Order: sequence, then structure tokens, then C-alpha cells
Amino acid sequence: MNWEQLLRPVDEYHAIEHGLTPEEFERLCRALGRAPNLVELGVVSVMWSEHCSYKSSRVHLRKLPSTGPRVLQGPGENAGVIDIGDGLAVAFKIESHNHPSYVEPYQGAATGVGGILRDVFTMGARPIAILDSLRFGSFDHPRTRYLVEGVVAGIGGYGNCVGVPTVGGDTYFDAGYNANILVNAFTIGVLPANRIFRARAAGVGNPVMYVGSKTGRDGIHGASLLASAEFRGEAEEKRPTVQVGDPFTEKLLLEACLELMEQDAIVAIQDMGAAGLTSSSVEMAARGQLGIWLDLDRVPTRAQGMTPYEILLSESQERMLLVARAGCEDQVRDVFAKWDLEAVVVGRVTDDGLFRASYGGREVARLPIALLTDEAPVYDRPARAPSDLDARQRLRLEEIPQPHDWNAVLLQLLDSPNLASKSWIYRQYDSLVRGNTVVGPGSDAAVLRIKGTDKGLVLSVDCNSRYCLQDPYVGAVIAVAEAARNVVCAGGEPIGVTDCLNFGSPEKPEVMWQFVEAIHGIRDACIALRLPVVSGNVSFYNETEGHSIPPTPTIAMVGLLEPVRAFTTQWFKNEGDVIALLGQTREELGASEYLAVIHGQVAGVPPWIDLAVERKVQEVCLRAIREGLLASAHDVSEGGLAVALAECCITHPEAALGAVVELPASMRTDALLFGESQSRIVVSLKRRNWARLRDLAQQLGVPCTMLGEVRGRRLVIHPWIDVECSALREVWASALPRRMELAAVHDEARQG
Amino acid sequence: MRWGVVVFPGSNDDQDTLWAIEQVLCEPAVRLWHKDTDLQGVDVVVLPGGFSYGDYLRCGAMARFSPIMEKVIEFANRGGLVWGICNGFQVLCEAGLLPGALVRNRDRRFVCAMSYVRVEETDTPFTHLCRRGEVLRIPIKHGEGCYVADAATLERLERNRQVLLRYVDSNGRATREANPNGSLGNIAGVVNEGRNVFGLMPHPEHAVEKWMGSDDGLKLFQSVIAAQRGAGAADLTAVAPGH
Amino acid sequence: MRKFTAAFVRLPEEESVRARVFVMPKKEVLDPQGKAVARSLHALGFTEVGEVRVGKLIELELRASDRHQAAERTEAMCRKLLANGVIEDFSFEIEE
Amino acid sequence: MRKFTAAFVRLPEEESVRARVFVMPKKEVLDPQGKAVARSLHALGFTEVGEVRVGKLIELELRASDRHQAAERTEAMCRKLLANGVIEDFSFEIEE
Ligand SMILES: Nc1ncnc2c1ncn2[C@@H]1O[C@H](COP(=O)(O)OP(=O)(O)O)[C@@H](O)[C@H]1O
Ligand SMILES: [Mg+2]
Repeated sequence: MNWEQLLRPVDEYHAIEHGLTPEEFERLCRALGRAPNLVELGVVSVMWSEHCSYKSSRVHLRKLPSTGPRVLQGPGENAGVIDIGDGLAVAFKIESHNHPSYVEPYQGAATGVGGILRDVFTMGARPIAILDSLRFGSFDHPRTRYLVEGVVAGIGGYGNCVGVPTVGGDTYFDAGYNANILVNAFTIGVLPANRIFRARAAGVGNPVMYVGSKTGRDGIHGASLLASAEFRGEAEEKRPTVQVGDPFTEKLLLEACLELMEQDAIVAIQDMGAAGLTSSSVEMAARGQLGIWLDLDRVPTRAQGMTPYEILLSESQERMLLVARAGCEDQVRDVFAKWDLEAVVVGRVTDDGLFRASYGGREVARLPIALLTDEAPVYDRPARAPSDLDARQRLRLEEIPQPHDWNAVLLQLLDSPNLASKSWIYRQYDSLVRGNTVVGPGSDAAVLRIKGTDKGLVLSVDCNSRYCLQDPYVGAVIAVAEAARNVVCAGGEPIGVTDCLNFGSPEKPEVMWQFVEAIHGIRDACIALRLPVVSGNVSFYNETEGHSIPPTPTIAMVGLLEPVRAFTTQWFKNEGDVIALLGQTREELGASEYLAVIHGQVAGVPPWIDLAVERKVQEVCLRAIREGLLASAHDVSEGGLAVALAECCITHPEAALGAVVELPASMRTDALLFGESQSRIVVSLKRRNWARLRDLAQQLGVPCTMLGEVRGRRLVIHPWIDVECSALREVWASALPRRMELAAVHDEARQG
Repeated sequence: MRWGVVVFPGSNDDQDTLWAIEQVLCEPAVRLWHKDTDLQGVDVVVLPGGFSYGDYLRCGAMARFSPIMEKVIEFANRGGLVWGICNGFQVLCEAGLLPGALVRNRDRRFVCAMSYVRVEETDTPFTHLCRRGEVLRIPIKHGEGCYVADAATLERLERNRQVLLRYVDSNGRATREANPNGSLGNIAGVVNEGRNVFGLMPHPEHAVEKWMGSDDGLKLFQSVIAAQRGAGAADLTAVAPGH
Repeated sequence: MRKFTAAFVRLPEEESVRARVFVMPKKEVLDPQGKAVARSLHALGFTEVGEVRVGKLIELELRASDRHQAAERTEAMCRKLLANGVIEDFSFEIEE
Repeated sequence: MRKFTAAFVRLPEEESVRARVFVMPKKEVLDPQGKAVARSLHALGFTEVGEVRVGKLIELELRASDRHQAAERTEAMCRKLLANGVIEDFSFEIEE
């Protein structure tokens, strides 16, 4: 194609092809006073896509609390930043790479990790840890194994090579994700609190510089088509050009950028993520309320004959755009050259408030920055509760027969892929590199020390989407509460949240309802627990052939632990320690793993949660840890008390310890053992500390019950359960490997 | 004594190694940049873990041609102490300073886990503070750590007692189950004939403080320090006890 | 991008033949390995080298009644398993 | 195991030729990838497959004055960088 054809005015047909509605196209033409050309239409279509403009979510995201005494940077930048004292801060964010990972699991997951790493080091922070939150279909689905294998290898392949440890995550398997998996990646980095880099252009005339990999025809329209348009099962025929990750180049880019940031040469910096050069330049200009001009002839390209349209919209990975101080160009070039990278001046900051691009000596795009950003369409889409909600929430416990063999039930639950050990996954991740990992994957939360200080960071990511399906408000509240509880169990004080909101199509009122309910849940929980949401990501259109995924508002929680040596892990440590339960057990089986696994039912409402109680339980646990009372703390979540106790016994990295416990028969046995009542923590402690713990709990009005003691090599829950720990461990440890090694038939699934 | 830690593009555990040396053992150390050609008078050179040059063709294949490696090879040939950890081990094999090669793990997957290794020989500057048969807990993290060599080389390695570490279970038995990557003879670390060049897949720098889960790695670092102190820089191989 | 060397000669009853499968990253897809190898070759003085791409070579032994059938089966294996159609192209040869 | 398709024809002055380098794990070296592929093929019903080995295919563009020189240079690249003689064999072809 002769690229000059791209400069002809387009009509509504082109606009619709680009995903604009007729109304949006009309609005565009009105604002410009003319029809855009094809290059401009491409630019507008990506900037107005759901992915970049947040047009369906913006009005709701504003409701989330995002301020607080520690917040140095809230939502709106590449990552949020929180002050952790002594002149240090942390930058963190979570992001999805769902559709690309379904199409090409290895590269999709790998580039997802690459993208979130860039978001964090762009802020001037050195990334120190990654978490991955994964949702796959059921193991009955022919493609699941192939996807698990590829996604896990991709995350490891990228993170391991860049040299940032993956220290935790969460993983669920549910048929609701059969045709639309979720791959959410989180990164946290450390930076000086007074040296935050932002993506805000400044200084008219300053050079705009391009660094990193060359631009190829990767993922053109990936952002708008892959991430925002519903899959219709034809994705594989369409075969959008897949982006391939280059972690080695990323490592060089990371080191070079951090080195350059030590010098006073750059004004603003942003990675080229979705919608590449376009969104990075437009957003930098918008934040600085300036304009930007790009000379596309100077952009290094990988493929021959790339058109201006392709150069602007390419999503090639491992690229950054920065605004340098005028006169510092050579300084910038030198630092990148040291790391074998090329830095090229590709444009200038202007004062005309316009996005302008030239190619072959002609202006190929001229668009007001405001039109692409602040004035992009915003929708308050209709929301309506699904009509079958009441029916789905109904649960008649009297119709659920109680099993006889409780040992067998416990073993069956530990064999459920959702409760089983995730070691098959996290063994493939380097969780040690950089030498800060105090607690790696395998406990409630990961703990990292911060070198040169006495501080530790505590990280957890959580979301039970079955709860969210049954009641998105309560589900979201629980996601926040559980993430915070996990952090507390490790000894951390929760200080900040980032969220990844994975939902179906916002154009469906039922999905929009789920979304709004979930936002309200996150809002209320964060307000109650005094937590700011400082960054996040929305991923809509997670559907295939009309089926939406279960609503999945994933919450990543960051906590602070000082001194770091006060950390706690979830497993029992000493024979003879007292085992106690903080919190109260109610007769609650709705939306539980027990109902799903043992009775094949997803029904009822998720467990009740009272945020005031939650706060108190967390406070007791945290104080007890600070006072050095506890040997272990483990939050009670899926699988209930019996599974939590089993985990306390068998997750010890070296030697399993047994427990002998007595539970008062106060309700249905299944609810007592496997109900998932919230705000509960199993702790173990020296007998001599018991009185102090009880007093602490009493002061705050938190129920605290002595259950029994750590003893022997069996888990005994009188009078129902009595199993060898080794048997529990065997089932729990082999559940995933057994399913993954099932011949290699999974590869067949490549056919879909 | 002075340690030098080489930094290749893609080195990841370089600063972990420096931490162990400088912060834990309180010994002086310098970074040696891959483009440099001066070893700055160091007494021991460490090639750290990571993914030099992305390990895109073969692990260590490209790093071995970097300018600093020419000097490292010279240094080793003059009897200088050279220690390759993980990726560094792969570089040493590619450079021909150690026999054999490291290929993809038996199950083709990357593995990050605690490993148990048995000290087979103690008459080297790297292991002389250990007991023979002592079991060390040191983590591994690699995708290509399966040690291979042809039969004649293996036979020679065993005969010359060049195998310094073997993967074992917690009881010290070199079983198939205890072998995390399929290495021939459960080999986790080897030394050259001159006993001054050592490569191992486990990461001793990640086992130097109790909170790391083990500080057994210290013994290897301390061996090197003691060997240097004992012998001066002159004759490195004669220090070993039992010789 | 497949290539048959299928000569339609009947092999002596279910004989073993060898197939060589070539799998390459698609043209438009980034090939970080190739890029890195090119850079290293330049650094080693092989400055005459231009583009480099790195793919996989898979050698198979298979029983087949004739070359045509061997080719058909090999192609099926490529489509099903050996090449990832999203990012790779393949071709193959049946041994002469 | 190298193979020259070197025809000693002078190319028009420094023309660009293409070389295909084949790198295979040596027979006696473990090839976990090959084994895994064989297992997967069997599981997919390709039971006629015997041994499988997985190696690398490297395609290069290089400027050379003639095919002979191209072959010489390619061989040097293989020895120096592209293959590791301890575990791999190589062969190559210069494009016809
Ligand atoms: N995809 C994953 N990547 C890394 N670690 C994981 C992943 N999935 C689970 N884990 C780890 O496995 C452990 C158990 O996870 P999970 O069952 O979600 O714990 P909890 O219920 O306490 O939140 C945690 O330490 C978690 O970090
Ligand atoms: Mg969890």
C-alpha cells in the first residue's frame, strides 16, 4: 500500500471497523471540524478504546479512596507510590494480559510481566518483586494444561531472565475461565521518596527520545482489538501478530534507565505499552498540558516499509519514550550506549496542545491532545442485577446430605486444584534473586527485606471469584479483607492496594452491575481498613461466545513490617505449642469450596463479613506478632478450619508437625469443619503466651478460642478427623503435578 | 584479599554475591565490567549467576567472548582462583576452563528450590573447610543445570577427584530422586585439574544468613578466604589439608 | 511454507524413514535469539553477517508405508504439535 | 558431520547468500526435549514415531565473494559460537 493513501479522509465505515460507534465518529468529526485521515483514525481509535480511555469505568473508579498520609502518587501515573518512611517509597501496580495469554500463553504471559516491570521502573523504582495472579479453566477442558504449562513457563521465562524474583501469587481453576483465562501480574519497586519520575512532559522544545527495541508490526491494534473486543472464538484464525518478549533487552533497559535516573538529564519518561508510541507520547503531553511533535522517519523500525499508521500503533515490547532536558541528549545516549542500547531523538515537546506526527516530510496526524484524553468519551453504562440472582443465592442446607467419612472429605478437598499446593507453579520461578526474599511463595504472604534498612515489605494477592459471582459486593469486600489478613498473618501492616478488575463486557447491564457492586465493595473495605488504592487496571470484555468470566476483582495488598525480623509464617513450628483460633465460626457454607468439590454445587451467598470485626481480628493478630507472642499465624480461607489446620501442619518446608484439636459441636459438622466464615486466623504459640493473647483479644472484643496443641505426626480433630500428616501432604503436594503430567495430551489443545 | 565479581549484561546474582562478600563476610570486592580488560589485581574472580546475554543461544555461550573473559582465562591459566556459580559455571564450561557442559533440565522446566549437596572432596581452596561427606543445604535455581560430559571425561573427573559436589537427599544419598535436573552422576559442582577453577549450579550466595533458610554457603566462601590467607596468593593449590 | 519431497515410491512394507522438520519464527515476529546471535557474530568479527533467525530442527524416525504417507503424517504432526502456528512457520523434508 | 554444498562458483562480487546451520545434540547426549516430543506425539496418536531429536536451525544472511568463502566463514562461525562441540554436532548448507 502506498502510505499516502492513509492521508485521505475516512468515513463512518472505517470508523466502525476501528471500533468506534457512529456517535463517537460524529463527535470526532465535529471536534476536528473535518473527517480524520486513516492515521488519525488509528490514533483516535486506540486512545478512545476501553483499554486506554477507561470510558466505561472512569465514573466508577473515582469512588475508590486514593489518598492518605503515605500516598505520594495515586492513580493516573504508571504506578502508585507510597511512602514507607526514612526517605524511601515503594511504587507498585498490577496489570492484566488475559487475551494475549490465551492466544499464545508463553509469550502472552511473558510480555505481561515485561509490561508491568516497565510500569514500575519508569517511576524510578528498582523492581524487587513480582506476584502473579492466575485463573485457568477446569482441568476437564482440553486446553487447560497447555495454557497452564505455557503461562507459567512464560512468567518464569521473563521474570527469571530479567532477574526480579516472583515471590507469590494466587491460582484458581474454574470452568468459568475455560475460554478466557486471566493472567494478572504485579510488580513492586523501591525508590527514594523525593525522586519520583513521572510521565509528565515539560519544557517546550525539549527533545523526545526513543530507546529500546526497534518497532515492528507487533500487535498492531492489539490494545483495541485484543483487549477490548469480545472474543468470538475466531481469535486464532485472525491470528493477530503476537508480541514476543525479549527479557534480555528489558534487563538492559531497566539498568540503563535506573542509571540515567541518577543523573539530572530527564524530565519525563513512560514505557510504550498498549498503543505504543501513540499513547506514551499523547499521555506525556496531556499530563504536562503541552503538545508533542514526532518525526516518524526517525523511529527505528524492524520491518521494512512500515507505514506511519503502523509505526504509531505498533505494540513492540521493550521500548521507552522519554523527554530529556535540552542539551542532555548526548548524556542520555552515552548511558544507553554503555548498555548497548540506542537512544534516538524522535520529536519535541511543543506548546500548541496538539499531537502532531510527520512522515516523509508531510504531516500525517494533527489532533488536539485534549480530544484524545480528557475529552475522550465517558459512559455511565446501565447496570442491572441479573434476574436469576435470587435463585442462585438460595441454598437449602437441609437438602445437602452430610458425608460420613470426614477424613475422606478432607483428603478430597486437599486434592482440589484450588486448595492444593501451588509448588508445581512457583518452583519454576526464581523467588530468590536479589537476595531479599525472607518468605517466598508457600505461606500466606511473601516477605522481602529492604536492604540497608530494618524494613520489610509484605505482599499478597487475593480474589475468590466464586464469592464475587454469588455476590460481587461481598466478594470484593472479602478480597480486600483477605488480602489484608494475609499480610497481617505475616506480620505486616497493610498500607496500600492496587487492583485488577477483570470482568465481561461492560455493554451488558448484568456485567456492569457486577462491576459497580465490586467497586463499591472495594471502596467500603478500603475505607474501613484505611487503605488507599493507588493504582490499578481494568480488563473488560473477558468473554467468549457470549459467556462472561466470573467477576474477578483481584486485589494486591502491600504491607510494611518493621523490624523485618518480626515476620511470621503460617506453619506450626514447635511440638507442644498451643493452637488457638481468633474470630468466630458461623454456620456458613454458601459459595464454599466444600459445596463445589463435594456436592458439585455453586450456590448460596458468600460468608458474611463485618469489617469492624475484621479490623479488630487483624489488630489482635498484628499486636500479638509485634509482641512476639506467636509462632505461626494462618488465615482461614477456602476449605475452612479443617483445611487451614491441615495447611498449618503440612506446609512446613522441612518437617510436618501434627496437631490434636477439639472443636465444640455447635453446628452442622460440615459447616464447622469446612465452612468459610471470614475474619478468622489460626495461630500457634508457647503455652506461657496464651494468657497474654487471650487478654489482648478480650480487650478488643475478639473471640479467641484454644483449640488444642501441636503434637505428633497426625492431624486429629476430635471426634471427626484423624489422618497421618504424610498422607495429607502427599495428596496436597501431588494434586497439581499429577494433573499436569497426564501424558502430554495437552498439546493437542493448541488446536483449541 | 580482594574479590572481583564480573558483571555481564544479564548478570542477575552479581549484587547478591557482592552482598555476601562485602556485607556478610566483610571482605573487599570490586565489580568487573564485562567490557573492561583489567582484573584490578583481584585475588579471586567470581562469575555470578543470571542470564548473561539472555542466554539466548546457549547458556554462557556469548559471555565467554566478552573482553574481560580473555583476562579471566589468562588468570585461571596462571593458577588464579576462578569461581563460577550457575550461569558462571556455564560460562566456564563454554570457555573450556571446565570440562563438560550444562544442558536443559531433565524435566525441561526451570527449578527454584532448596537442594542438598554432599561435599566429595576437601583438598581444594573452595571446600577445605568442609568435612568430606558433609551435606550442605544450598538453593538451586536454573533451567539448564543438567551436567553432561562424555564417558571418558566423566571417568577422568572421578579418577582425579574433580567432582566436588553431588546432589543428595537429606540423608546424604545420591539417589535419582535427589537429582533435581538429571545431571550425570548427580554432579552439582566440579573443579579443574589444577584445582583452581570451580563451577557449581547451586547458589552459595543465597545461603549466607540464617533467615535465608540456610547459611551453609558461607563455608565455601570462608574456604576461599582461608586458603588465600594461608597461602598468600602464590601457591593456591598446595594449601589443602590432607595433601 | 511446506515442502514435500514425496516421491510416491512404495517403501518395502512399513519401513522406517526419517523426517527433518524445520520450524522458524514467522517473519513478522520478533526473534530475540536471532538478534542476539547476529550481535555476537558481529562482535566476534563476522561483520559480513546480516539477518539471523533461530528456529528449531526436529529429526524424527517414523514407520510409514510410503513416502507420501510419511509426508502426510509429518505435516499433521507439525500442525498439531511441532510448530506453534501463532508465531512459527514450518517446513519439512522426508529423507531421500 | 558437516556438509558442504560449496560449488566453488564465484558469486557476483560480494553478493549476499543464505546459510542454514543445523545444530543437533550429539547422539550420546541426553535430549530431554526430543524425548518429551516423542512422548507427546505418541499421546496424540502418532504411534509410528520412533526416536525424535530436537536441535537448532539457524538461518543466516551473509555477504561473501563466493560460495566457497561463505562455507568457510559459516564453518568458522559454527566452531566458534553456534555449536558447542562438547554436546552438539553441526552441519550446514549454503543456499543454492
Ligand atoms: N501463581 C502463583 N505464583 C506464585 N506463587 C503462588 C501462585 N499461586 C499460589 N502461590 C503461592 O502459594 C501459596 C498458597 O496460595 P493460596 O492458596 O492462594 O494461599 P492463601 O489461601 O493463603 O491466600 C501462597 O504462598 C502463594 O503465594
Ligand atoms: Mg489466597
